[in-house]
Amino acid sequence: MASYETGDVVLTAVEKCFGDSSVVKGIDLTIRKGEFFSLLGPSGCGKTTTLRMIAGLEEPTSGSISIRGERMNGVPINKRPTNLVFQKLALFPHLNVWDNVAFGLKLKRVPEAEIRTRVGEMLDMVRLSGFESRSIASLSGGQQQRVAIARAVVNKPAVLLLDEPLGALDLKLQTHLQEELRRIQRELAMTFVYVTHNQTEAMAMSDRIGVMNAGQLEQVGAAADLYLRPQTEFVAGFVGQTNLIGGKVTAIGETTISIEAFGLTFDAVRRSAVETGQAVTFSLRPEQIRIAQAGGAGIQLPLVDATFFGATATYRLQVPGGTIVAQTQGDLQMLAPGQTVSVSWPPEAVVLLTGGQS
Amino acid sequence: MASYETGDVVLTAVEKCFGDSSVVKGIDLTIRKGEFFSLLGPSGCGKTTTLRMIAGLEEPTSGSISIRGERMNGVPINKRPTNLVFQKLALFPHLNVWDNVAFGLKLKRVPEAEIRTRVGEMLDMVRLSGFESRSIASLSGGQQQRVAIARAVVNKPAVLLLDEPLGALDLKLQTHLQEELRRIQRELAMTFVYVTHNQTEAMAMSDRIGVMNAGQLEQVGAAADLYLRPQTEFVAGFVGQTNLIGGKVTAIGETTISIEAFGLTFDAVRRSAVETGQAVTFSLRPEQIRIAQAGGAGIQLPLVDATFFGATATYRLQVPGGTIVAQTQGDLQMLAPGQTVSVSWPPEAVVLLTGGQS
Amino acid sequence: ATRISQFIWTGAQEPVPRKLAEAYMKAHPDVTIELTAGTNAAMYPKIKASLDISANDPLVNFGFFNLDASAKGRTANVFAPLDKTAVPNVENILDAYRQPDDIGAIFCMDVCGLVYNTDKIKEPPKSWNDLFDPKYKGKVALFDYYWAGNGLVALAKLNGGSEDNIEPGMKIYADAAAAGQFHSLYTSNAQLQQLLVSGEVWIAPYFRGVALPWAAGGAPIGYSVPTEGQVTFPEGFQLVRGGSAEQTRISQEIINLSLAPEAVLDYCKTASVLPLMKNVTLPADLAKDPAVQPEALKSAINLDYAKMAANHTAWSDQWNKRVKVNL
Amino acid sequence: MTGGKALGTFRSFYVPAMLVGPATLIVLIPFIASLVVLGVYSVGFYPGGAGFDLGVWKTFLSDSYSWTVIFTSIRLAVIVTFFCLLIGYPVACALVRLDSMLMSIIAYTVIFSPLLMSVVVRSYGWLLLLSDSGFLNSLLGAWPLNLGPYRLIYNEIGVIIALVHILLPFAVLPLITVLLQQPQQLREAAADLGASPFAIFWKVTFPLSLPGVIVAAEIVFALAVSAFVTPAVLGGGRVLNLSRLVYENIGNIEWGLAAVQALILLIAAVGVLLILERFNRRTFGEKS
Amino acid sequence: MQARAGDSKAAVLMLRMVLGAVLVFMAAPILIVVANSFNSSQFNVWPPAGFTLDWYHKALTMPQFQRGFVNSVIAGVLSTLVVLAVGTPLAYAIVRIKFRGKSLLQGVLLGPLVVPRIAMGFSLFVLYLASGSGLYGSMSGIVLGHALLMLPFVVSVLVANLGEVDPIVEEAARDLGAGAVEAFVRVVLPQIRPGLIVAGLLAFITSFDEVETTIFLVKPVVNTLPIEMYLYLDQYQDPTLAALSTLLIALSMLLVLVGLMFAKRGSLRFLLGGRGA
Ligand SMILES: Nc1ncnc2c1ncn2[C@@H]1O[C@H](COP(=O)(O)OP(=O)(O)OP(=O)(O)O)[C@@H](O)[C@H]1O
Ligand SMILES: Nc1ncnc2c1ncn2[C@@H]1O[C@H](COP(=O)(O)OP(=O)(O)OP(=O)(O)O)[C@@H](O)[C@H]1O
Ligand SMILES: [Mg+2]
Ligand SMILES: [Mg+2]
Repeated sequence: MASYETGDVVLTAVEKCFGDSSVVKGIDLTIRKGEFFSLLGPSGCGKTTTLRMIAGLEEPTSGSISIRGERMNGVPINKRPTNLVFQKLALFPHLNVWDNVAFGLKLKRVPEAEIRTRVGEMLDMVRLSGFESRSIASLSGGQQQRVAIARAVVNKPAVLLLDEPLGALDLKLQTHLQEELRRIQRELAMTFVYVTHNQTEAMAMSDRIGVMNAGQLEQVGAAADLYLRPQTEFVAGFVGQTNLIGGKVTAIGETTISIEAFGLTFDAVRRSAVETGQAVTFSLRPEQIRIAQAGGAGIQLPLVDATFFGATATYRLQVPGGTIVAQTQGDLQMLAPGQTVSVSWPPEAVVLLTGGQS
Repeated sequence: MASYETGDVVLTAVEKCFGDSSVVKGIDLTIRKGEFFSLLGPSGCGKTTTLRMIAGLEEPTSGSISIRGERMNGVPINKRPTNLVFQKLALFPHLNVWDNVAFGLKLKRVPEAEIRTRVGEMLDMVRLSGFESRSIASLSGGQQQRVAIARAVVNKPAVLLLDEPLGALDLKLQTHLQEELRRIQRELAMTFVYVTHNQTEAMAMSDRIGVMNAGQLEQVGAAADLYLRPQTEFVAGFVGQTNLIGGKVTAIGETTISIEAFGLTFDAVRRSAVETGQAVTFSLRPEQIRIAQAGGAGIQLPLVDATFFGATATYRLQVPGGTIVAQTQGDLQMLAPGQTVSVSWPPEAVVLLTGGQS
Repeated sequence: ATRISQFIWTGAQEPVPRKLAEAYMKAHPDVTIELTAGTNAAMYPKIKASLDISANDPLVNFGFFNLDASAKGRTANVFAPLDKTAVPNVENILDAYRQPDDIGAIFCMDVCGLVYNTDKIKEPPKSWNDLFDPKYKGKVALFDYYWAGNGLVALAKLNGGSEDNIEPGMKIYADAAAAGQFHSLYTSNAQLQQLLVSGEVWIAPYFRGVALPWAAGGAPIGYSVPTEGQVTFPEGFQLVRGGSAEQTRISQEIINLSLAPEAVLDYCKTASVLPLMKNVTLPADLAKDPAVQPEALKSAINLDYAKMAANHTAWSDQWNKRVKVNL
Repeated sequence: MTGGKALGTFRSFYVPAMLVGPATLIVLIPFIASLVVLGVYSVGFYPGGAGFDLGVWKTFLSDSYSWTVIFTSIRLAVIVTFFCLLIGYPVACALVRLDSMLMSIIAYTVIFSPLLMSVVVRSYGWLLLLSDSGFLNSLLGAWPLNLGPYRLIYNEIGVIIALVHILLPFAVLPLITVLLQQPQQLREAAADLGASPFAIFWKVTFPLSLPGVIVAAEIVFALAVSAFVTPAVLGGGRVLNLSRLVYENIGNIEWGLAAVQALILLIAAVGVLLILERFNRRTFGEKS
Repeated sequence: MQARAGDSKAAVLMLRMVLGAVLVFMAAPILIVVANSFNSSQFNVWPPAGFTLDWYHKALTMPQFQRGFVNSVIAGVLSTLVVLAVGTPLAYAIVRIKFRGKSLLQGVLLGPLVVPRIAMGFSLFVLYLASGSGLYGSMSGIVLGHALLMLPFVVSVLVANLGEVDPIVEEAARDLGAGAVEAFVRVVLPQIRPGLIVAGLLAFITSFDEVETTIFLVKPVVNTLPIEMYLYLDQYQDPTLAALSTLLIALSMLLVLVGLMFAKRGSLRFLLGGRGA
């Protein structure tokens, strides 16, 4: 399971309890050297706890953690080749911006001149040049978050742990920092473990993503894997928006199968073994649903609701027994709720879910 | 400018300096009763400061603020009909979850039984039932943020001020809470002033949005206004991703004009007065750019880079002197960088920017 | 070289012993005398405790003690007898004050009479009974602590009691306390001075040696000798047990030098105390003082400090319970 | 978040030992040893003592007068602690709001100067202020009040006034430090939720400053209960407390009795302090 | 006055008034003593009989006061340093670490505060002599005795302060490569600066003011100033000690002034630091 040859950070059966509530419930995970690995999961699922265990801030209740083949249990925090960007920032209130960022380098007795360049570059990267001597308390929320990022990244650790580092930043800064982090990671061949609740971000940046739920890893894979081939309802529902639809297999063809759901029958690509008559759940992504003026090809469905998001818009469509959501992009003119529209999707868009219910 | 009849929260020439750095530089703004108003802007632009001035936590250096027609300057914080969800949370460490949420109600001497139901409902809404007696320190980041929301919302103030209230939550919870907040706001006809750095969120929820930049309001309007008709480069660039392209007007037709940019000539809808030969900047949204296999209708451009975001994917295309970004959605198969593709966009997608450079 | 540790009293009692010690050290370069200035109250317990711990390493070799501490030390076996041959000057001590076995050389004394504010009381008080005179109600102060011992016994003696029966004295104090006769109890010289000078207190029993310098400095304070007699307060040298033979020898030598007439006179003048030596006569100016007239001294009340030391705890307990509680 | 294990390796035996060790070695062990000395002396084991004997304990504890003294000591200390906190808290609040150099220097030196002069010298000031014919009584006695004179010195009132005077700095300082450390945000949040300044104080500022209040209470109580010079000088003999008895008995070479009284004072006072500590832990146990 | 969030004008006014009243209360007896230090009468007559600086001359020139002052400063500084050095780790252990016997330790810690000073002095005296350590009458003996009396103050104050420091910043320092001690020194210590200053101040003043225990521990060469004052007072009742007290107050005022200058901004708040305001 854990391949020690390629594994940079390896968690084996790691569990963590606080008192008698079990927060991380047995995680096995191998993160490869130089990989950008994201942990994605809902609030309270144990992401921060997992990261803190890797950093050494929390001792696992059981199980072991190793980094670069060395067992880490019991190794003091400051002897681990990791740095953490704290979710709660944990900036030093008594030091100014510069001294916060220079903290780790000074501890390592990096020469003064090098500290100056590295901290300067880092503040440039997080766009806080000019804020060097500001006190932490006088910074805005986003500025504080950027200091926290700079403080960890400037040390160029072998493994960088980031706990929702971009949560308080606007999209532009997010994009900028995502690119910068990506660049640094590649240049220095660092391993990143990145915690986020933002699946778009996770998918854009990561080599692989682990989806956590209630203390367990549900699925690990590349972005497209998770998005296009989720194994569980939870993953399908959590990684991007989706329509989870219950139906029945009515016929099995050469490359496609027929499915009946909410009174309609339609085709899907045949991927896993199913039998006629079997009850199945499948996922249909909103952006796969095409909408056209009524009377076109496809199913005719009434439009219940429309929301404009800028680049995209979502439409809620009435189906027998509920609604499904479709997403379009680039609409310069929105369709008005109330009318009936033609709806269609390609058979490949229908993904049968194989994993457990959750 | 400020119409006091309809204005629920009116800011007139509000300025704020810290020491000698001017942070809010003269804001005039009328927020209507029952409106969901969002303040959108980059990190450090003064959003939190503006909100804190409305709440009374910060006294404006000059200018006046009135709520429901009453001048608020000098009115103590606790006498204002506002409640604030703090960006830095500011939960009471000596109280448990329940007591944090019940704090405001107890102060108002709401009957015990009503406190019980209201706090219970609120914890339900933020999905923290069962956490009532947990200490704040033992909560995850997202859980703390939800307590902060509940603590303010439970008071049902006339004006609710929210400072990035959903930043630490995953998309599902965000969507849930967005809906709940929207519902509460409508039911109680409350006025919301909502600070966020997330334009998708702002656009989905708000009646109107104010875009702030460096202490000033750049543009105020409904989501579609801002997105489709940005007045300044800053707004165009900040509210969603866009390609800002400099060009020259070459010809003026009946309903369209011709523009030359990076060696190509194309049409745009004629909206404002322009002259032939005038240098212009225009915005072209990535999602308006259609991409097809090379050889189709449109311009032929080389594909530099492709990123998968789940529901959407972005492509970077080479143009003379730079790149432009296109966004597609629902791609089940990505195009590979290196090849040349056919690119096209509707003339309506080209938006001339009229406002100042920024 | 031999180290000698000598205990002296602070203040006016300091200069003469210092002078003598310096002279001695000059004459005997191999001897160092270390002088420790302090009060009996603070020093005696330390000396006693140190002897308990190491019997052969006393904190001081000899020093200056009042008769109260002398009596306590005698019962507790703290002090050693002086060798008459080494300290021939003990022979000159008045017989009445010569100590049994020559444990200590009690060579001078202070006396205790009535101290009063001369602005408030024009006619000098005459009797110990004035302390209980209703016209001074609330204007009388007493010394807490020692006074529990010697004031109590003195009053008992005047009223038919003795060291074995202090009840007559105790009763008078208890009744007066309950009647509100006493303003307060004081614990230090400074406090009494403040009380008297400010007029808060008009009259109090106290030492002549303390009160005279106040009066000499111009304070509105007078000292008067009660007709029943002053209470004596003898003081002198004690040799502490446990020193080496050499230390004992030198200590006794210094004691002997200190008992020389000139030394005693010098001491008595600087410290405002009365000599108890056969071979010392007071200079004329001092001799005129009514307090030191032979009749006054003859009628003075001498107390049996040995008995008092034995009963001290029980009395102070009673004092607390019957007098202080009722103040 | 409690620092799960910033102190990771600190779970071992050695780390607490290293942290506690120096203090234990050079301070606590001598202290415990001196307690042992007192304990041994109190049961008659001292050179020249009678050997093992609980007599002193029995006699002292069976005497109702002893109990009066014990209760006087504790009552006095409780009253002094109460007033020190009552006065000290607003003073600390005012001090942390001082922003002028001059005022700070004045306030600070005034509050500390009592500690720099001997109680006997200070009592002279009190004598002039509080005595029957002192400043205060002449003020009260003057027209139009025509009150008094009141006995304000050489009794328990005098002792309380003087002890509050001298112990106030010990109450103010710990309070200042906790007030300075409180994050402002929390008071802002309370105000925003509708709390009046009064409510902010009682619901946020005060509860958050409780550790400091308790420390102040502990220090003041302990110093008040064991004080003896001030009660002796300003009590005019009317205020009997246990420390005073200890003082007398050491002077009288009653080692056993002095030791018994010292230990009883220790036990009684530690009892009161433990109640305070318990309260401290109950309020803040959850926090860390 | 610097207002803080949630201050009402009335409350601030009231605080000012309370402070004013308390300062008057605190200063009143002191001022009388100060005035008396210039009193030409040697027996404390009030109102002062005339003006003189004799008592100052006496206070400044008496060798025992000079020596006592030096001894007191040495004892105060050393014992403060010792007690801070051993008390800080102890307080840290109490706040941050779970270990066996902690409650017992906390109980014992309160002890030296409560045992009557004189009994402490007596038993330490017995211990010093009985242990044959030569501590009796030595500066080390005084320093140790004072450290013992002060430890409870110092630890209580520091415990209350450390409780306010968020452990997460220490975690951050550790994560950035600081060893346990380094993290403490670089991150925790600066944040408890007010506590350290206050604890140190209390400790120093306690030492500088201590008579009852000290008197059992000293020999003349190491007599501290309060001991010398105590002994002087036993014999002389003139205003010399009033002058000496006034000098000490003036000196401490000067020290505060220097402290405030050093802290740049002119207030106690800045001297002590802190993050609340
Ligand atoms: N007390 C202060 N002293 C000095 N400058 C301050 C202070 N508070 C805020 N600022 C500065 O004012 C600017 C605006 O701060 P504000 O908190 O309003 O930003 P914001 O728009 O909320 O940003 P963010 O999205 O990062 O939270 C920032 O540059 C910040 O550094
Ligand atoms: N010290 C603690 N004591 C008890 N429970 C705790 C403690 N710390 C965390 N928890 C609980 O453990 C669970 C996981 O917490 P964790 O901080 O790892 O969540 P998370 O996945 O990071 O969530 P978020 O996205 O909201 O930050 C939460 O339910 C939290 O309440
Ligand atoms: Mg988290
Ligand atoms: Mg902000």
